[in-house]
Amino acid sequence: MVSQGIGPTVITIKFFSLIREAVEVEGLSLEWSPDLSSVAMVKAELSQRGANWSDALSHPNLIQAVNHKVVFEDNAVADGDELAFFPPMTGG
Amino acid sequence: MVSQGIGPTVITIKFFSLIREAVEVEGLSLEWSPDLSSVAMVKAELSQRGANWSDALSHPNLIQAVNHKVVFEDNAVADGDELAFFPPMTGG
Amino acid sequence: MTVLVTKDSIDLGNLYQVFVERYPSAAVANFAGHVRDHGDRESVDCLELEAYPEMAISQLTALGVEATSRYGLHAWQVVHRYGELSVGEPIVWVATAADHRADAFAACEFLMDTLKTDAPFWKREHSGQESSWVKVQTRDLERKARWLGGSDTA
Amino acid sequence: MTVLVTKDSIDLGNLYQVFVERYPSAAVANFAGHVRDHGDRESVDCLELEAYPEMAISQLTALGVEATSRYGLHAWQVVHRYGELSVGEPIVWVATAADHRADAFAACEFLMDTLKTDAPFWKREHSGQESSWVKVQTRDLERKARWLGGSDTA
Repeated sequence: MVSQGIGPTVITIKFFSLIREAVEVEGLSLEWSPDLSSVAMVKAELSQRGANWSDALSHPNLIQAVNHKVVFEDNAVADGDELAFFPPMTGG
Repeated sequence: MVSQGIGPTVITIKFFSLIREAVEVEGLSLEWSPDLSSVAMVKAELSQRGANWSDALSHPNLIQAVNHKVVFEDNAVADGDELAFFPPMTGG
Repeated sequence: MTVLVTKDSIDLGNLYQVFVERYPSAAVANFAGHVRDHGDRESVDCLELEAYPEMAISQLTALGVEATSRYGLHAWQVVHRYGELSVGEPIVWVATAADHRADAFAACEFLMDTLKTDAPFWKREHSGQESSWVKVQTRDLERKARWLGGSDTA
Repeated sequence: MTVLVTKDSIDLGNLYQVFVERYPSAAVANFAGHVRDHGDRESVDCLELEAYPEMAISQLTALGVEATSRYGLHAWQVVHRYGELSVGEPIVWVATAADHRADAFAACEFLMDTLKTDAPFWKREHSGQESSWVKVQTRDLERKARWLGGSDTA
């Protein structure tokens, strides 16, 4: 399922802060398919990797971004998109 | 009446902006006496110097200061005080 | 106008000088935020700022465009550090230039209040052997909420 | 903390650098006002700023003390020019340092809004052969009035 290739048939996923620590990886790529056509579907897929993944991705304050914009779970995910999962931001 | 000496028996008076232009002098000193023991009394005395003086000192927005603080006309004036007359400030 | 997201240290005097020379305007406001020696933890030795730099640039640019449209800015600049920062070091610098000071001030506060919760940075405080992620402060959420209604300068 | 009333030109970058190094604080806000190329007159070649320097120092110091008491400042600085100024030159620079940005911003705006009407400076605009004294702006009186009720940061 995990693809090392960076190309038009994959989506890139990044994790930050608490979420990155929980899933123990900074990012990964998935081969895109119609089964991964929304953020919720990507979360469901990733949550099958273990309790640490499902716990992290059901974090009550989880924020999700597609192509650098914060979105809701029902946002579409297309070929080549970059997703990110992280807790509330604390910059400045 | 005008004293050139700077000492404990005089009051110093300064004029700025429009008021300075009207009275055609930057400042002067007066020998202090009980007849000059309020701002109003100093204004009355100065207003006798001519129409340009009485007009300037009855300017509707005239501001008066004693020892670098804005005051009302009934403020006391004592030996050694510094008075100033000017229009509304426009700094910054 | 300009967004810089960087691991390098910031020279505030130089940033300011370049900004005012480049964008001559009647009113120039700016703000610098520095690492505190206390936070969620009683004492903080240093701060680790994790970033999502590509998204940070995109978000900060969007906030600058919004500030420009709300307040008619001539220019604006946001510089944000990430990586390891010592106590006292500048984390963030925001500058705004406008015709009138009310607009320059309001835009500068708008940028600071919104970037705190909308730009992808995460602070981790280190104190001796211990460290923890900084929690979002209610105060910051409240200050951001002030701007959601529109271009009110309150 | 520091008031400077001067005929000399101001080096903003240097002022800022010295201020942040001297008074390390979490939140530092500042504002610079520059000579506009227009004003009461359609075009302005240069500005003449008359001053009552001794009273200006006393008034600006009093405003700084008031800002410190309202907003718990760690430090503040006001620099005000007088004499002949060209278009684009800085007239006034105000900096404030506090623990939190809301206080630093509010104090900086408080100082700017009050010094405009309470510090003894008078602007005269020159345009070609003509010149005239600048009138007090209603906007400035209104902005000052915001602060008369107490420590409201609105």
